[in-house]
Order: sequence, then structure tokens, then C-alpha cells
Amino acid sequence: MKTIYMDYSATTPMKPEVIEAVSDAFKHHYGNASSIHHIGQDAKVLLQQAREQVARLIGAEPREIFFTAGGTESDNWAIEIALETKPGKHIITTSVEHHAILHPLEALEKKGYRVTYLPVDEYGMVSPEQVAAAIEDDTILISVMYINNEIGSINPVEEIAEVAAQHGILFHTDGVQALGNIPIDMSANQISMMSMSAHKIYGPKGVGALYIRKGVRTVPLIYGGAQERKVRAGTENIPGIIGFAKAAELARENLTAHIERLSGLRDKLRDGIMNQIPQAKYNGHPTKRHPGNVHVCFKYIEGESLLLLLDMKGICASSGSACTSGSLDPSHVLMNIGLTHEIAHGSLRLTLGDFTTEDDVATVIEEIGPIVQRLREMSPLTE
Amino acid sequence: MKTIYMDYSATTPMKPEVIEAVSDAFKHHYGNASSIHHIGQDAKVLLQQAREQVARLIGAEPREIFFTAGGTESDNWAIEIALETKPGKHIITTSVEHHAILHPLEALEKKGYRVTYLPVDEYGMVSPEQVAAAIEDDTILISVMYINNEIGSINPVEEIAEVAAQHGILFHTDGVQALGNIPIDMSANQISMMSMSAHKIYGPKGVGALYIRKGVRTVPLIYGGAQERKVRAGTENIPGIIGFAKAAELARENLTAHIERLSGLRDKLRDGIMNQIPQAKYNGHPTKRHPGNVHVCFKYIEGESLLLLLDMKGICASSGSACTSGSLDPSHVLMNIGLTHEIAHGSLRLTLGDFTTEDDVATVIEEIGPIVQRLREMSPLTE
Amino acid sequence: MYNKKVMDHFMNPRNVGEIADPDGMGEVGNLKCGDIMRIYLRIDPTTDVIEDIKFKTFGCGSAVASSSIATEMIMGKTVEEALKLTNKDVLKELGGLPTIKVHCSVLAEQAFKAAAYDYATRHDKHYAALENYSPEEAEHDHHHDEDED
Amino acid sequence: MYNKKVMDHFMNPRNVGEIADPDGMGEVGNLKCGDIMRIYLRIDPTTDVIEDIKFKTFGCGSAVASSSIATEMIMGKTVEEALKLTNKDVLKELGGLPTIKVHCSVLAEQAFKAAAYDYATRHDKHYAALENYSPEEAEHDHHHDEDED
Ligand SMILES: Cc1ncc(COP(=O)(O)O)c(C=O)c1O
Ligand SMILES: Cc1ncc(COP(=O)(O)O)c(C=O)c1O
Repeated sequence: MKTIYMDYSATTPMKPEVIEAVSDAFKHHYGNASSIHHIGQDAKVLLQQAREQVARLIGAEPREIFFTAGGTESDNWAIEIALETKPGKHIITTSVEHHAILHPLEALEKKGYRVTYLPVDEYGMVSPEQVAAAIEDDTILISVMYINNEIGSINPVEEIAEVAAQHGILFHTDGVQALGNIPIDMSANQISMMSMSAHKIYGPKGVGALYIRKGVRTVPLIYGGAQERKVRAGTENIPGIIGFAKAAELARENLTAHIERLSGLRDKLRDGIMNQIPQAKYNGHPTKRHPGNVHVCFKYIEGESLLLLLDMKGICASSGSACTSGSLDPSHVLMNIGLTHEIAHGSLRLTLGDFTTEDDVATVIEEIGPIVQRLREMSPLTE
Repeated sequence: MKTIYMDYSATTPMKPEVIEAVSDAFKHHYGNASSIHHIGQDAKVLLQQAREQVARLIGAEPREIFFTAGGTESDNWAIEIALETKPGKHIITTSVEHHAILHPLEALEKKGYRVTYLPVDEYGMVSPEQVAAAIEDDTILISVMYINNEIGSINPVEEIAEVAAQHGILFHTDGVQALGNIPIDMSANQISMMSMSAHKIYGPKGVGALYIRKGVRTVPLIYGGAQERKVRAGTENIPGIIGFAKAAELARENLTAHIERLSGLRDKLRDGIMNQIPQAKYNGHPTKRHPGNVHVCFKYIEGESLLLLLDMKGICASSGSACTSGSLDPSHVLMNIGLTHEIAHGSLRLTLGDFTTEDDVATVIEEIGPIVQRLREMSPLTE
Repeated sequence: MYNKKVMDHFMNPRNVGEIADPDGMGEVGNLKCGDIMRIYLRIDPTTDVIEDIKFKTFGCGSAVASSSIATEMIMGKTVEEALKLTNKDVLKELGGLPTIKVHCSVLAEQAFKAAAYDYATRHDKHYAALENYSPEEAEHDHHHDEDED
Repeated sequence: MYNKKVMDHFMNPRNVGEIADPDGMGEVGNLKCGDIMRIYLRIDPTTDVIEDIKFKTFGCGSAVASSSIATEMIMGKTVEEALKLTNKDVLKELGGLPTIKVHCSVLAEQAFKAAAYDYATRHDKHYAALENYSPEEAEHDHHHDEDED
């Protein structure tokens, strides 16, 4: 059975060019970039080139890119930077952030910090006005995600960054889902820090970066050696970073085509589902949206069952249903955009990517109807 | 010119079997282990198998292995665990730890913690008695490295772990240089936590683990998703972890032969250098020593110049000299074993590994004499 | 995630459906928790043997599989015998569930109890196992253990 | 790490060695900092032209290269002219050094000054550039900038 992978927001397969770049580095560029011999110096040069590639994707300067082990570390680090460089006890974020932001902030609340979790609108978005109104005297950080990983809505982060800048407050955005999926130009905005992750843009897992604007004071989250201008210790994962750079290069070259093609497929998939299945709700913003994100809730059925039946047809998808996460409640995102439990439990996220074909979309549209139908027949809730 | 790589303690090239395992995972096992579809579940199974392999190398249970992004993160995490789970403000370590231990501890000192940096003997070692004598009422952690990364001496960590256990204090060891280079059996000692790094045992960079003994309370260093039993968030780097596991498997299978062969080469190299070059000092313990570590200081010359001239002959080595690190003083390790600046500046670390041949050793012995000679002729210090 | 048997019962659930004019019917769970199970019983009033059982479930894979296997285990037993089945038996018969899913097996036990209670009330039957049973308190009790191993 | 010119001067240093009975000799640096340079001068007393210069250096690649290129720049100049050379000139001639190594180029400037001072003292010469010079204060001043970019 053919696998139809529609879970690109969870992780992406690596592109062949990326695999080749990493494998080549495995074989030929194994040096420690801190070593002064030729094997080490070779690694150091490649590290710098990689930094330039990643910087180019977001219109940053190379020295504003700090490599990490992924989006989660970058998020945690951004918070630590605010904590350790700014006096104050108040942080503003949204109620629909990824756990990589919410959980470290919850840990800080236990240590006496105050966190404002801004409520979101029906699309999961916040406005610059909301953010402005939440600022207090001792606000040290505003962190608002660029694109929501579940429902794909794009926040007005550039405007929010302006508000933050006017108040002299650090502004961080979790850009993990945005990178490579929308144009980002750091030279034209006032974002202080942005988290990135390679494995969401066809790069390797375990590699990410934090963009830190020139002039922002920095402290390490992970202390040790003098790598990354002394603020992120640990022998650099050169092959992984080279893979990230290759993925960034491809993302930059293909950005316009990528967005156009994916948006087309996305809308086709959305229409194919919504026109066919009654009692379904399409979530997330209709236009300000991740190009590959389709998110629907089907009444009367439960998400995990839906995923399992889709999987039996080879279709890989995801859900914000409670059962998939082992928690009682459906995802905080679905609850916070105001969905009832009834509808939130039946959530389905299909995320498309560069290997998704028209045929894949057609197959999913074909298969999903009978599956929803079957689960509804089994459900005691169906009216 | 042929490269003769003798910097295995800085980082190792990956073994072909490891490269193959990782490359295969890149192509075929790209799933996110949290996803419930078959691509995700496949990743989850491989993750568990990898955990078992790494556990076997050190006689641990799989659930005592927590994957991280490397040795540095593991070291930082171990400290954080002590900090957040134990009441108390005092930590004991040694003056010759890796910066991945020293720097986070220095940061803690600024926050009101007290740190005892135990002095070491001429070999860079501490004794269980020294550790016992340093324990205070509010000691929350003892951290002593297993094998020193510069001069290769092996500390009596099992005995020190016993002392810690008798006092009910957490004992952590930085096992980065020990893993795969000496037999380690966690089922037969009382070490609470041990840091490991894949790229020092022919595995990929950017992957490591922290061994945490069953029953030791744990908190995250990096907060977010529920990965690694909820204490180390971030999408698992499955290909990297698979590579670590393959490297661990090979290390376990070859351990005895690896130690025997390397020790032989090491002693041959030591003798070849020491018998030939006067005014040289061999550092580190003569027998309780990393099987691949040769560390010598040459009077009248400076380490970086030596490395550069060796590099011109294709020989990759390392030095604790001040100039290679951009700091004023030679490495803290060399200062702390009581070397004078005069001798410490001329340090050379040659670390051998599984790809080192008898020929390599012979070549280095042949090349090094004239190079030292040449630098001494150029030196105003030579008597 | 699930073993073969669980997957088989999920993919091909036995006894799905409704019984018109059932002798007993019970429903437990709630929307908040994300799983709801309804059981219909056809019972021979003289022998007390459960002649037919059908279920409808809203829930995850293990909720469906637990429902399915529980109906198989219950079918043909007397009410008294069937009331002895616990979620442990369901779990065992399924060959185990992931720890975070164990609570789903409780659902089936509770739904059957609710249906048997309905039957007992309507047919004025008394079962020791239902002596202290109160439909209000029987709310399917979720105690998620989130440890994944 | 180093550019081609630096590596060339490190690998093939010009004017290494000693001058017997030199007209001036100077040494700066210390063991603690890890670099020491000694300069020997042969000077024509009538023209003040530096006819020969030799050096010995204990130090890293950039210390050796700086020494080498500095001797090349100094050779043939008058003492007055040579005293105008600064570490900036040495750096420029080398095509730059890594930031953390810039201090090494100061070593050459200082060592020459010390040698010229020795010559001036012994031959009762006076140079404006040495007016406020004191050999004690001239200890090669290390100001390591550890930023790697
Ligand atoms: C919005 C968002 N932030 C952070 C992360 C964490 O990134 P990583 O898995 O690289 O740690 C993810 C994905 O998992 C994400 O979607
Ligand atoms: C003793 C020791 N501890 C910690 C580390 C750090 O490990 P990593 O480079 O994987 O972060 C190293 C090597 O760099 C080491 O030798």
C-alpha cells in the first residue's frame, strides 16, 4: 500500500539533496570546528557557509543566526535570554502557543513570574492592540507564534514586533511553522528573536536555530565551550547544520512556487472534504494561513479513530484529539478558539508538503468520506 | 598528502556502519515518534530499540537512558536536576572538569550557590577521601568526570559514587570520554547520572544521552512536548539516535579489542616520542588512562606553532595551549596539575582511535622530532 | 501502538449497532473526556442469559476495541456471570493496551453495568454486584496515567 | 584560520636567528602570556640604516609570522623610519589576522622598539619616537578580544 504522508507539520522527510549534503559531510567533513588542524578548519568554513545560507532565507545577517538542537531548545533559550538580561517579572504570550513555549512559561510561573496568556479569536490569532493593552511596567518579553502548528493561522507578528519595539520590550516569535512557508525578511521588521527548526523544512532532525537580532544581549541556555560566539556550547553538529543550510537554500529558491503549489492543493483538499461531508467545521483563518494546512473537525466522531482508519489506507495525518496525546482534553488550541468538546474531539489535521501530489489529494478526498461515514454509524452521538 | 587524524578526543569520524544506519533512517524512517500513523509508529519502535542498544553498552536499563543533543546538554541537565530536586546550595566538583560542567557551575555561583572545586593530583585525579571531606550539610550534587579529556586520567568514580550514596547525595559523572573506552556497568555501581556523547564513539554529532538511575527524580532542562518520558522535549532526532545506537553496539562488541589495540599503539607512540625528544614531560596517569591518549609537553616551544607544523605534514592533533583557545592562560587542566607556564604552553595531545594504524604512529614519531627541533631553534627560550 | 488483536477489533468491531426495544440499555462516558459507549441488551427473562448485545461507541481505537471484545465476552453469559467481568478481563483478552489507554477498558465494564442496572430496574431483578450501584456515580472514571512506558 | 601570506611567513620565516655582537637587542613578552620575541639589530652608525635584523620567537603562528614580516619591513630602513611602523602596518602587510590574534602583531612593534632603545642607549642616539619610552612599561600589552568574528 502506498503511503500518503500528510503530516508535514509534524515533520518532513528530508529532500534528496539534503540527504546527500549530510551524507557527504558524514564522510568528508567530520572535524570539530574548534580544532586548528585542517580537518577542523574545514568544518569551521562549512559552518560559516551554512550560517550564511540560513541567514539568507530570512534576510538576516549570518552573525544573527545561532544554531541549536531544534525548535524547542530555541524557544526555551529565547525565554532564558529575556529572563537573564531584563529586570522584570512579566511575560506576554498567547494561549495557543506550542508547548515549547507554554511549558517553560508554566515552570516560570511557579518561580514567581507572571504570564499573560492572551486569548485568541476564532482563528487562533491575536492583534497588536491586544498585545499593547497587556503590556505592564515590568514586561520583559512578548512571545507570539508566527504560524500556529495546528490550525495554520498566521499572526500579525511584524505589527506586534513594532508594538514591542515602541515599548522597548524583547519580541520573540516561534517561527518553526513559518520558516520556508511564508516570506520572512528580518531586515524589514523588528522581531528580536525567532525560533527555527530544520526538520520542518525538509532538513535533518535535531537541528535548529535561534535568530537573535544584532544588539540584543545574549546569555547561554546551555553553558560550556565557546561555540556559537560563546552563547551555545557543545560541539557543533556540522553535518546536521550543513543539512539545515541545504534545506534553507532549497526553501529560499523554491519559496514562491512552493507556496503557490501548496496553496492550490490545500484549497482543493479543503473543498473536496467540505463539499462532501456535512457537519464539518473548517478551522483556522481562511486566507492568512499556512500554505499546506487543512484542519477540519467532524461532528460525532473521535480523532484517533479517524487517524487509525486513515492510516489503514496508508494516509498519515494528525489530530488535536485528546486521545492521541494521552490527555483528557482536546488540544488547548482547539479549546481556545472556542470549539466545544463535541466538535473538538473530531479534529483532523492534514498538512501538505513538497512531495504531496494531486493524486494524493484526490485519494484522500475519496477515502475520507466513507471513513467518516463509518465512524458516524458507530457513534452513539450521531443524530 | 595523507591525513593522519590523531584528535579522536575532539571528535571521531563516523564508522561506515553508522553512516549507513543513519542514511537509511534519513530515507526510510523520517517519522515523528509522537505520531500515531505507521510512519510515526515505525519511528517509535526504532527509538525504543536504540534506547536498548545504548543501555546495553553501559549495563543500564533502557528506561534509564534519556537522549539529548550531546554531552554538553547532558552535563547542564544533570546539574539542573540536582538544583531543582534537592534543597541545598552546595556543589562539589573538580578543578579539571570540562567547561560543560565548569561554566554552568560558575553561572550558579553568581546566583548564590557555593561550589567546591577539588584540587587534583599531578595526574589530574581526585580521591574518594577528598570528596568525602568536602561534603557539607547542604551538598546537593557531586560531579566528577570519568576520564579527563585532555590528559586521559581515569578517576575512581565508582568509589566516589559510593561515598556520595552513603551520604544520600546525587553523584554525576561526565562520561563523555569514558564511553566506549573502558568497561562501564551501571548495574554494578552507584552512579546517579552519567553524560554521554555519540560523536566521541564514532556516532553522529548533535546526539547524546544522560543516564539517570531509576528512582532519581527528574526535571527537564528543556521544556515542551512530552518526549523522553516528559523530561526532554523536542522532536526526537531518530536518525541521529539510531546512529548513536549503532555506534554503541559496535563499541560494545569491540570493547576489549579496541582497548587492547589502542593501548598498544598509545604506548608505542609515547615511547617513540619520549625516547627521542629531551626536555619533554609526559602528562596524565601512566596506567589508569584513556587507551588512546598521549599527552606531552615540550619545553621552549608553543603548542599552536607545533600544531600548525604537524598539520602541514597532515597530522591532526590538539593542544591545551593558550593560543589555540584565544585565552591568555594554558588550559585549566594543565595549570591545575601543577605545570608551570613555561612547560604548559608547549602541550600536545595526540588521541588515537579505531582508524589509527601502526603506520600512522610510526609517521608521527618520525615527523615530530624535527618539528620540535625546528621550533626550539627559533625559540629565544632554548638554552 | 496497538497490538494485532486490538487492531482487529478496532477495524472489524463485533456487535456494532442497536437493538430495537432492548431489555436493557446503558450509556457511560461523556463528551468532555472524549469517549462514550452505549450498550444494548436482549436478555432471556427466564434464564437471564444475554442473547444479544450491541454497542455504539464514540472514542479512540482502544475504546472501540474494548467495546467490541467486551460484547463478545458478555454474549451468552448470564447477567450474574457477566457482571463478574472487570476491565482487567477485558484488558487481558485484548492482550493489553498502552498505559495511557487502560482507562478505555473501564468504559466497557461500566457501560455493561449501566445496561444491566437498567434491565434489573425495569424487570425488577436483583444482582449482588449491583447492590451499591448508582447510575449517577458510575460516571466513567478517568484516571489517566500519562507515563508512556 | 590564517591566510596564505601569514602561513607563508610562519612556514618560511625570514630573518630567523641571532646576530653576534648586535648593535641593539630587545626582548618583549613573557612566558605567562605565551609569546616572547627577541630582535637583534646591526645598524650602520653613520647612516642609521638597519643593515641586518634577526629574530627569535616563542609563540603561536601569528607571533612567528608577525615577527618575520616585521623584520622584512624594518630591514634597510633608518631607525627613525622603522620606529614609525606600528602593529597596524604589520597587520596590513600580513593581510590581517584573526581577531583573537591581533595582539601578536603588537609583539613585533614592541620588540623592535626595545631593540632600538637598546641601540640608542648604547650609542647615545635620540629619537623622538622613543622620548617617553621606558623598557619596564613596554611589557607587551595583551588585550585579547575573544570574540571570534
Ligand atoms: C510551532 C512549533 N514550535 C516548536 C516546535 C518544536 O520544534 P522541535 O521539534 O524542532 O523541537 C514545533 C514542532 O514540533 C512547532 O510546530
Ligand atoms: C569530557 C567532556 N565533556 C563534555 C564534552 C561535550 O560534549 P559535546 O561536544 O557532545 O557537547 C566533551 C567534548 O567536547 C568532553 O570531552
